[in-house]
Amino acid sequence: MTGLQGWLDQPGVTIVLVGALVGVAASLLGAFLVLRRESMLSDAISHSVLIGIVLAYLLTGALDSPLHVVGAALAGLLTVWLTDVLVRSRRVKSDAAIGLVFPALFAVAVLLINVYARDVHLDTDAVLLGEIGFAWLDVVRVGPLEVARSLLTMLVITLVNLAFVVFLYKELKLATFDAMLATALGFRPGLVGYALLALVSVTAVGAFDAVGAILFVAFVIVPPTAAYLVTDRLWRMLVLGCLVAVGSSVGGYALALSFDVSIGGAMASTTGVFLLLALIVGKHGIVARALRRRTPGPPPSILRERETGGAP
Amino acid sequence: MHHSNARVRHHVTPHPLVRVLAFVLFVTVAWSATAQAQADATTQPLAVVATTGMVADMVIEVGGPCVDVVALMGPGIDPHLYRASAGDVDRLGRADLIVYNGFNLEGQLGSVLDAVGRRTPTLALAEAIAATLVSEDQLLEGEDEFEGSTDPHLWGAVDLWGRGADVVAATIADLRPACADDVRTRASAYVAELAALHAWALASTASVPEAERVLITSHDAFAYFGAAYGFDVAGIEGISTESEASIADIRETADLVVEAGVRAIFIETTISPRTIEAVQAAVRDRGTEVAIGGALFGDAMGEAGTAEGTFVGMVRHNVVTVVTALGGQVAPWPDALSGWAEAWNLR
Amino acid sequence: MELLALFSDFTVRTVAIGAALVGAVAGVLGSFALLRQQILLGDTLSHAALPGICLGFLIAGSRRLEPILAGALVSGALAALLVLLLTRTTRIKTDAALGVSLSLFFAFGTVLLTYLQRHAGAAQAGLDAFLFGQAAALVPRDLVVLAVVGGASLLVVVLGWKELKVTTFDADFARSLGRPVVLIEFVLTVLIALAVVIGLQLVGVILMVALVIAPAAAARQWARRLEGMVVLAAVFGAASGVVGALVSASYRGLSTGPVIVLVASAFVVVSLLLAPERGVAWQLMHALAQRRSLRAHRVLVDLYRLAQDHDDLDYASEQGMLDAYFGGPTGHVLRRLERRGLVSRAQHMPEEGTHWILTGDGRRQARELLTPFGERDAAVDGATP
Amino acid sequence: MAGRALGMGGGMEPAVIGARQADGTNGSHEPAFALHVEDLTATYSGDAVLWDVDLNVPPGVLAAIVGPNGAGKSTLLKCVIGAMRPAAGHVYVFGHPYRRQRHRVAYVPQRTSVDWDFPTTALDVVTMGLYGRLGWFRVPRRRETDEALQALALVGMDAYAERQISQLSGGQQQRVFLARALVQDADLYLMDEPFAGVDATTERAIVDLLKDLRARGKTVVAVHHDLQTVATYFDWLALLNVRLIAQGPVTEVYTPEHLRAAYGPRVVLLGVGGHAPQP
Repeated sequence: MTGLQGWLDQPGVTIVLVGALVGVAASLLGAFLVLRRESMLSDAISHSVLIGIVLAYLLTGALDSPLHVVGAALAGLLTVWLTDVLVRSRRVKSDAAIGLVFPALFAVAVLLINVYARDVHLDTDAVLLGEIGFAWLDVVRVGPLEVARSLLTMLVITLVNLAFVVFLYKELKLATFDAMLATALGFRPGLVGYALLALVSVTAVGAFDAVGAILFVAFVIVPPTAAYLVTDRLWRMLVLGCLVAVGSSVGGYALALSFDVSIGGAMASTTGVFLLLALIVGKHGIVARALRRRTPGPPPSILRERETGGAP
Repeated sequence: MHHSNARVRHHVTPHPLVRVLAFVLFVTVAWSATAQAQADATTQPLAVVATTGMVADMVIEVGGPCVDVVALMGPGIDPHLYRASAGDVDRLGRADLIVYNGFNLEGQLGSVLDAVGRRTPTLALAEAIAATLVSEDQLLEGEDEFEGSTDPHLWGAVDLWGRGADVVAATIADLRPACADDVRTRASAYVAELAALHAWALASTASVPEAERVLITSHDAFAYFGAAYGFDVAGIEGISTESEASIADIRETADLVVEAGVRAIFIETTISPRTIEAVQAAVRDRGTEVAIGGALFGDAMGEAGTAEGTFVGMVRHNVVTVVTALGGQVAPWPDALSGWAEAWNLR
Repeated sequence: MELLALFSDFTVRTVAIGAALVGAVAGVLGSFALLRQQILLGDTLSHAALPGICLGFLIAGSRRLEPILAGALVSGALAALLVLLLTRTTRIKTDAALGVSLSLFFAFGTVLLTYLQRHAGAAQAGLDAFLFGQAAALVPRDLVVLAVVGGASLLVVVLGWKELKVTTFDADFARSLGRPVVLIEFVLTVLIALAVVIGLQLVGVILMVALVIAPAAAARQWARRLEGMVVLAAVFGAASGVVGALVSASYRGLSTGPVIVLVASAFVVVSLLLAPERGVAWQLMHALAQRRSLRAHRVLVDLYRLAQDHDDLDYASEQGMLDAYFGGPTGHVLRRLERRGLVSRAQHMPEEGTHWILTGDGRRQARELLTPFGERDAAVDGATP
Repeated sequence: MAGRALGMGGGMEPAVIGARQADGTNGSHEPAFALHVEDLTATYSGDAVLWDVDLNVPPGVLAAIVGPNGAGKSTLLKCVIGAMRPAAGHVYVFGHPYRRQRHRVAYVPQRTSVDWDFPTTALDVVTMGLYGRLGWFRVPRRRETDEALQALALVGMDAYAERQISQLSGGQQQRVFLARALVQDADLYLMDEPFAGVDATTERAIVDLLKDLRARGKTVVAVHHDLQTVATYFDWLALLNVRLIAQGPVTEVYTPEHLRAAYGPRVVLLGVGGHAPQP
């Protein structure tokens, strides 16, 4: 036990673990967002949860309460729902709907801070930029151990996301690939989609303390995108995405130390390094594609004769 | 103590690859390293991480050779908006003592530090000073309607700030009993210096004509300064710089400048000068002129290695700038601080 | 009245004019982005400005506006290029490419910010103001920059109007006409980046996104032609700027940027509700009317078919039976049809309930409904004795 | 079997009236219609895309739904499977609401409606057909994989089982979709444009497959856009243009008058009217 505590007392260990958990939790869900072409919803959600946090603060008067998570998750769902309403009205396209909803919610949140909490430490920067470097300072006691609060939060969120993806793997895959068939077979693709985005909102809240909104977006989108260039299997895309996230956390921390810069920023930037790698070595990357274009493709396959069926 | 900046640690940056390998090593041998660090802890100087330059300066002056001080928020860094770098985090992790200002000056870091204390001893200097005060009236409240927000810019009143020396001395003595006598001597010497500085500031500011005693800056960082030296103060932004200035803020400030016939307004080194320039333009439109009196050190001190990089030099700069711009006469520099002035080649 | 009085104030006027300039330019360029379904490019460009701001500062060594704006413009253009590269040469879709570009550029920007914080000393102070907006701090000198940059981009739009229009509507067609589509797309992207960059210091990153999208989306609801849409978007954008500035000036503590965005969003909401044909209110009424006439038509047809089944065109159907046949209450529909003279009540024995008969008009209309394309007249009539 | 089919949707026959009063079972144990659509009206933001459509497809036929672009053909299928809520009307599959008959229906969406870059294999796509049988949470196992492989073999695609789906040609992708429907072993197959964008060989293979399904007593309802082939591929036809123009055996419905009613007077047709199409 003292050995484990000794580990956890190292700031670097906690920081890398928190970063890795944020990355895994985010990229597990991100894989489906990328495949559903809803990547930018993560950006919208990560901004508009500010209003949930502000309202929770105004209701409770506390800067740190469980209501914040609830408020933020609800704000995330509100964003998704409003976007959905706009799209279904068929007056605006989905991308414009996203761009209309989250700045408005964000503006309301900023004005609420302006009017009701001018001198209170409830800043937009903290939400947008976060600070993983301080994660290890804030500890809670769990049995015999003292663990960083965000490590604990992110562990729970990661496990929930993992359970969601594992137990609903088949449903998520079908709803993402062919929502029409999912409907026909009685799976509720809309419901599955909302559950996915609710978890994205919760993960966003959990990730704020650690890396902030924009870097959270990097972890949602970039690792799955890099994996998407490398593999042709969904489960491998999920696993690879997680590996990229973990690698970015470790590598980003090392880079941040060597250049003495923001840890969260370096971690998110490192996901870009992996994407670059995927573009070069991936079988769907730029290099592979250029090579394929130069060498003539295989001749069109000759269809095999059917073995059964058909009228005699 | 006059060459205090020399002790601010310079870290060497090795090749990135070396750092990556070192990191892996660091993780694998993590706990044996902790044990090692604890073994030779008592013989080394106390590793202190201070947040702002003002706090760091106080610890350096009082701690002397007993401490090894690193300041996180260097010159030009707005503590309200500070972002940590990996090196800062590393330094925080290795610190034997963390000294910070408190009262939410450090934004996110402060709120985290408020909650800790198990791992590393912490001292919130401004809050500790506040605790020594007999009268609550000396503390200034934020303009917010929420309870309990205290203006954190305590160092503006040099006499108040001087009370911190004993607090710092007591804290260091607790952690390094061998240093106890040394730091107490240094603390009382520093208190005397600051008392002289305070008297000089009082004398200088007293020369500013009654009608000119209005101090307008980018944000509300000078309330304690104003209370101590008899200025009405107004900042365009609130106590924290986190919310942006509104049009009404600019207009009201401009109206105030015109009404009070203010002849100079001041930018701050940590804040974009645009709001002050906007006030200047608005005043010009109202038919009068207001000068920009210069840049004051509000939330951070000057560059390391310059006189303004010390607390004494920062106060000196602010007082000289304000007094000169508002038509006063700077008092002669006190003898008690002549040693300081010589060290920086100032006469 | 009071708001107008505010306009005589120097600061209010400066900010309002600046906001109007940014709003108008953003509205015009946003219209093209909206129609080309590239609207979130504005989001990406806004965030991608951060590393450019830092690099512009690093290279120039000062906080002067021009190098920083240039840096922001260059990094915005690079981000757009990355999006283009990812979508054109790999199977990555647009949304993911935008997200990748946005988050990576911004992440790199935060890295640069901390680097500057450590290494650039006091000079870097307030660099964030370029990103998070400081509308109230506009001075006349800024207005000149805004007017020159904004005017130049509008001039490009006017001069290249035909090319922009045809590329926006149908890029393939434009290509077939031999237009330099790639160049036009590039110019358009640079112009949007320019609008974003000049707007950043006014309203900040996130809110700049709204200023690109909202006026264009609101204008889209009213206009039928590109010309009208662009002009209207410019008007909406400018109006958002002016109204936002006036409103924020009248209450202490209201930041100008968010108020401008909320005003622009209000334009969208009102447009969505009220615009003719496209408006939600109009659509709801239309749908209601449709549903009502649909119900009426079906009751008519049901009556007609029941009459046919009984080989008696004057057959009186009992209302309860009609309810069952129709699958719901028909009383109010029948009463409405009665008012229009298409059905009439038949007096039967009182305890049996109301009976209804098709009038001559009603029969004609029912037959018309059953024979939408004329060809089946013969068939239907043939079946009628 | 064609004798069971109705005339022209005018709705005069007693059979229709009977169907309207009950739930489409026509009183007997075996339902009269594989697919029975009643008074179906569907709107997109107020504008009707389907208006008061009555469709009665008898069991055991190869039925085509034909009409011009925007005629509401795909919308009709969407309403059947519950992907779109109609403004009015009811749908019955073998005499019951669709929700209770899911296991008897296989649906083949338009090939272009999915993202073929999706990271998955042909075999995996076919296995998706069995998800309905598995229900929530249960995962496909060996048995499902074997069934999927057999279905792939039926369409001559078993050699491509492990191929990523974007590496398949359009025709091959359509075959994978058909295999996915086959593996469901349904009684009613709903297909949205099964012949769109496929090569001639695949088209012939699909036709053979459809006829095989008919021989096994299955019912197929396919949205089709090719007027030239409709009479040779299908034996039952519904002409749709927002309203139902006509429905019944191809021989009766595939007439110049009806086609003109559906497509307008300028439609040019080869071999219509004169000769009876081969079933």
